[in-house]
Amino acid sequence: MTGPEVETTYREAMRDAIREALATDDRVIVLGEDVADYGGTYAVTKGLHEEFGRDRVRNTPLSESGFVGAGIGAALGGLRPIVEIMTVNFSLLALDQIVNTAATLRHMSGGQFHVPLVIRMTTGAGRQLAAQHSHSLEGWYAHVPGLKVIAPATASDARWMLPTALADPNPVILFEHNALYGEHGSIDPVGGPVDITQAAIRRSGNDVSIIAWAGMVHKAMAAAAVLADQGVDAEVIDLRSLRPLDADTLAESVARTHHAVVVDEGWLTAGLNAEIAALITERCFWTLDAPVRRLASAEVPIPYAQHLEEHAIPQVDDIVAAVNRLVRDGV
Amino acid sequence: MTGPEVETTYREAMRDAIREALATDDRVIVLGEDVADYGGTYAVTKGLHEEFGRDRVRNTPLSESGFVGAGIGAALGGLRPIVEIMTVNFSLLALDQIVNTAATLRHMSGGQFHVPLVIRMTTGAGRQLAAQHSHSLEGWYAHVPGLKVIAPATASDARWMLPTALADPNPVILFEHNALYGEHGSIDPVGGPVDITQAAIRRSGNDVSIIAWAGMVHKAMAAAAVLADQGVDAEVIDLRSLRPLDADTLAESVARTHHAVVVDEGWLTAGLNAEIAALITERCFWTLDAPVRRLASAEVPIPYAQHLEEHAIPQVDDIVAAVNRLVRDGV
Amino acid sequence: MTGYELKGIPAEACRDLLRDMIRIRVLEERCAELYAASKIRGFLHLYIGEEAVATGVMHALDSDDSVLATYREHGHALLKGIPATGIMAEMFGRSTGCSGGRGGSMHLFDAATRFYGGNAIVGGHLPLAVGLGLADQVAGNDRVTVCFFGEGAMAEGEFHEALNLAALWNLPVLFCCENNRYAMGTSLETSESQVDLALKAAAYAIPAWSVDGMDVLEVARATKRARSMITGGGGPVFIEFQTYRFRAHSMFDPDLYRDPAEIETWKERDPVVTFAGWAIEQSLLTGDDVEALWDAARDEVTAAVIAADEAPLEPVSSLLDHVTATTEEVSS
Amino acid sequence: MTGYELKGIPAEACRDLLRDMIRIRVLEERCAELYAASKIRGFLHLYIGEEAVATGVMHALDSDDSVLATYREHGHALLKGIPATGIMAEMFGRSTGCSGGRGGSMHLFDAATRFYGGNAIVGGHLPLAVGLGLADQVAGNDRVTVCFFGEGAMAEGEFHEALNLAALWNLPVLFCCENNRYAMGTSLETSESQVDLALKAAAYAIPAWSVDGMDVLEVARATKRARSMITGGGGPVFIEFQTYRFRAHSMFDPDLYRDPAEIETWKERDPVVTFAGWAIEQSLLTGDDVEALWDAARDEVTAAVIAADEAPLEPVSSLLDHVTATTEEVSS
Ligand SMILES: Cc1ncc(C[n+]2csc(CCOP(=O)(O)OP(=O)(O)O)c2C)c(N)n1
Ligand SMILES: Cc1ncc(C[n+]2csc(CCOP(=O)(O)OP(=O)(O)O)c2C)c(N)n1
Ligand SMILES: [Mg+2]
Ligand SMILES: [Mg+2]
Repeated sequence: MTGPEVETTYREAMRDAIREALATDDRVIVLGEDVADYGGTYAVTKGLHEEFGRDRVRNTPLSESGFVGAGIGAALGGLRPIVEIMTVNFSLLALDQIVNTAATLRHMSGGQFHVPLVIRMTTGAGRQLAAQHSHSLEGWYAHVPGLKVIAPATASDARWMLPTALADPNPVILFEHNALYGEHGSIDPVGGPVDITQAAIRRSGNDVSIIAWAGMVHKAMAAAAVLADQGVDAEVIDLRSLRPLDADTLAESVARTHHAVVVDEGWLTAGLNAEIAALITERCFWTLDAPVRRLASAEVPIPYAQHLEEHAIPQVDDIVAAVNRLVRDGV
Repeated sequence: MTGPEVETTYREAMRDAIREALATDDRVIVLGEDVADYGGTYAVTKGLHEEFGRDRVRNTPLSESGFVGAGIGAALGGLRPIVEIMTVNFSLLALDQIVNTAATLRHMSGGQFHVPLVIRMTTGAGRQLAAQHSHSLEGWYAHVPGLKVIAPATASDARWMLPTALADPNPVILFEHNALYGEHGSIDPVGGPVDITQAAIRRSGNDVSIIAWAGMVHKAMAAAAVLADQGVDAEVIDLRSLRPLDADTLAESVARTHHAVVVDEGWLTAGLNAEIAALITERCFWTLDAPVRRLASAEVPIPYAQHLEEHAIPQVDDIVAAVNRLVRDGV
Repeated sequence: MTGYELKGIPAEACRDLLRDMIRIRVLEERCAELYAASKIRGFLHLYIGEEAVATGVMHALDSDDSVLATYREHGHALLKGIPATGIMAEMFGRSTGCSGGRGGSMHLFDAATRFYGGNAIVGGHLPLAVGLGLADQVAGNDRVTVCFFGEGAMAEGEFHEALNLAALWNLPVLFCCENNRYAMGTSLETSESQVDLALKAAAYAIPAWSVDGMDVLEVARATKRARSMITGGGGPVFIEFQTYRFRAHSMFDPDLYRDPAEIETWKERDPVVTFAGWAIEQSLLTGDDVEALWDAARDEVTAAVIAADEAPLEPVSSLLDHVTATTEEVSS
Repeated sequence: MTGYELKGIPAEACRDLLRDMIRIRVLEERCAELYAASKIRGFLHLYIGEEAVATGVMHALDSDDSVLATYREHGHALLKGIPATGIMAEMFGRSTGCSGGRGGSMHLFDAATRFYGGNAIVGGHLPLAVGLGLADQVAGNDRVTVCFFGEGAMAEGEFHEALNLAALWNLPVLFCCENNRYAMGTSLETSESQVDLALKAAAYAIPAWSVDGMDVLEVARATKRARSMITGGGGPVFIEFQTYRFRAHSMFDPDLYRDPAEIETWKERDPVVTFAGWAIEQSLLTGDDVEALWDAARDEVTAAVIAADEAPLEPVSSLLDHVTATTEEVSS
């Protein structure tokens, strides 16, 4: 089912998705700090409490562990909660609930229970918010069996990944990159749930596979445009689903391009970038012309000063330079 | 300085290290749940409160975030706290304090503060403690700039890594594997702080490099013994330090053996195993005869039933089989 | 000595209460033996001495109420309606266990009777109880969610966050603190600056009181009262049950931190023994009746042990089952 | 209208209190302009309306006391003794900033004056305060650690865990709740089931009281009293200061959740304006004296802005500095 595309923003696409969920499924509630009157830290849920009432769009006190746990309990009890944690930085306070309860309940009960819960949170740096507000910890969540982890990078995915997540009987972590809310994009208003088992090839190319997700997809696309002018034809893969990973799409692409660059906004060491590099190497060892190149954030708590922050995070120029070195010099 | 070796256990070695720290440095205090009268969940601190008093070996209420944060504050205030979190499973409750405060304070204060804190915790599975008590999350901690992460695998390292950690002006996470406490080993009672910048080659070999840490070192050694009978000469590297990683030792070894197997008790996806595989591949792409083989736990919350748990975790036979396949068939 | 008083409790209910306390006692004692025999592994936490709490509370509930407990939950599971066979097989790690052998002693679960574990992160299940209460409130069920936890859990932040949420949202949740005075080896006095625990609930404007947890009749009465306040729309209630565990914290605990005399003093108030004695004294039951209850409990548990011992293991090929659910599984 | 009463506060102290409130006001208003001009970036939280709290508290402290605050901490930093130049340069991201440009508005730090941030995880710094208090207790210092936080932070588990620890260990910590009635857009009533905040401290057996946070003299007096209880060995104290922020939560907040009339009502109690008016009325100061204080504050802040604008950036090559410390660095 498709219709004429309409222009919107990532933020509004996300809001439309939530609105539709509230309108079409009584079991859906939205829970989180300042989701009601304030409209959500990033204004995603703005106005929804007026439409659906404060019981369904429900403010919580500052108590991440408490309200995430309450969301898990509510899911067990038959609701389909969409829990908003303002940012991934504060999700550390709720990690016990997510890892030790949401992710384990099904297995340790021998399959009796399931936890149909969506936890939304923003991620990423780039806005001079400094060390305690700039984490990119998607890789941690992607490590945990029992969870699914998705990260829409486009307005269209922001619109149509939530239905997928809500239809999933498991806890789904949905990462929204804080720099994307204002991004414009066209969406199909009567599209349908995104198939999150498939990574999206955002640009086809033959010389190198650039693998990214969330905010880095846009930098990878910009780098690919620059590279095209320089005679390098880059393929850009938007993972979209971080757990499970679509290893087949990655392997198929790299088998063609023989070169892979992973771009991760998180820290290098033991980040999701390492998994992708290892996975590709396992699948494409004999067809790779050079080791997978990993671009990630510098190993530093993200500093406030703009010039330092910029240098801490992979930028378009860094991607261009890394691809050139890889494709031309094999390193 | 070395003296005649004495036989002891990993547990006692750890206790001796703590005792020495308390006896020789007034600033050292031990903080944690049940470190006093109970003697520590794993009896590591047993008796120390009688020797040093309940102020220096101080029981805390169940409040992981609170007492880890208090440890950070006490370190800022001039003490050298050794904080015990019973197990890595409960450390999720304190992760905000560790990641957002302990690891960031120095950087975000522009180098004004430092946090000389040691956080000890047990890790690992294998004792039928099921999904909420069997995590191996060393890789998460190894991801975080600002922290150092160490994991003694032998009684000798248990004895002599704590002094290194206490001398370090940074927060150091010290992982003790729950299956090792009873392990016997000989230690040098007047040894000295371990150089944690160096991985330890526990067995030299020429055919394959097996990389492990903590509990898996012992399985790797057992596998190497079996492999030797089968004509495969394995080198076993005990990482000891998980952040920073000793990339040089790894690269030097793999450049010689052309084959590497990483053995990780944590889950496969985005685990520390992925970092090690990626790192080795970057350094040894042209000398590797086959992709780095990753052995890790099955992607499942660890089940209680013994036979299931055993199959969830890498065992000696799995290592032997993986090495054989790698060395003989290149996969 | 506890001064039992019948008050509103029907005489026939006394037999049921005693029966269930005895069933827990027998189950737990058998567990200890089976642990020593290596039939049960992992961590094992016994409820011996505290039977009046679970028993009194459970008897005051509706069968449709939801229950959450800690890792010291065999008794709660049994009284919620999980057959002893399912519990024992679980501890044996068998596929007939109530969690398919994947949970073990600390993770008994049963969807059918609404028994939500068996939770082994101290304090971690309190927010779950809040969520279950919220789901019931939204759905208009007049079910109550009952959450058991130890006094040690009250120092955790989750306790605070959960009580605040439950009170703010006026949820149908009964918080049952099993104050056995120790959290592993940490006494209440070193765990809480304010040892009057009911006072803590006042910080959330939650009605709260403290009850003799060795008196099964008082426990049942207090729970009934709380439950009717809750179903009447009064929001959450907190009850502190003062009790004591007669055994060590777990099978690994050498119990170095308690004065043996303290243990003996509490044993004089053994909830099973004293209640049986009183019931006989009051001619509510005869000595033979009581013996029959013990015999029946022993038979029940013995049958469970035999069944568990014969039960199959889950095939290793099923290791990765139940990590995530499929849509088909949950809609069937 | 606040009824100021001198009571024990020396007349000359009044001028100092007013001066410092004005300094904060001027600093904050300049920050708002500089944010609009994109000179300051990231999150910026202003303290306008709440100046009496930081001012009254700081004046009651010893210079050796330790202070921790939230992301709304420019005023606290200034009064603790960080020069306006260091604060402004920090917000400009310059190397002369009090955190070398790495912290920004939310992370002002100063080892010399024992100012421990500038903490941006709500509630996260309360356990730190406990630890600093512990270190002082162990060392036998008679310093007090003062920890500021908003009423919103009281819903976090860390609040609960920190108060319990501080009370259990009888630590020299003063907990200062800046109750400005909102946590971002969440009103106190939707944040806490029990809105009488001092009652919460009772759950930890901590002495607690509530103070008019718009009355700088009351704030100073209450703090003095608390400080002397603490240094007398009485353990932690909790004070709730009732105040209000006149501006939005941060520069991103459209402030949709408050009734403008409510804001206006509180503005009538502007702590700077009312205190200046009262001081003139009482002939403690003349109108010219007050003008001079404003002028001096403007000069101070203007000089800081000019210096910040001219200050160098940290070189990019220093990006990885200060991630971990070396032994040499910390012993030098
Ligand atoms: C978060 C967390 N920290 C520590 C533990 C280890 N632990 C298990 S039980 C226990 C004591 C709990 O005491 P209490 O809540 O009083 O319950 P009781 O065992 O007395 O029934 C501790 C510390 C845990 N399971 N979870
Ligand atoms: C743990 C955590 N959750 C959420 C946030 C986002 N946040 C920043 S300030 C704030 C409101 C805090 O309110 P309060 O404690 O009353 O302090 P105030 O801002 O009113 O001074 C929130 C929700 C955060 N920084 N940390
Ligand atoms: Mg207890
Ligand atoms: Mg506030």
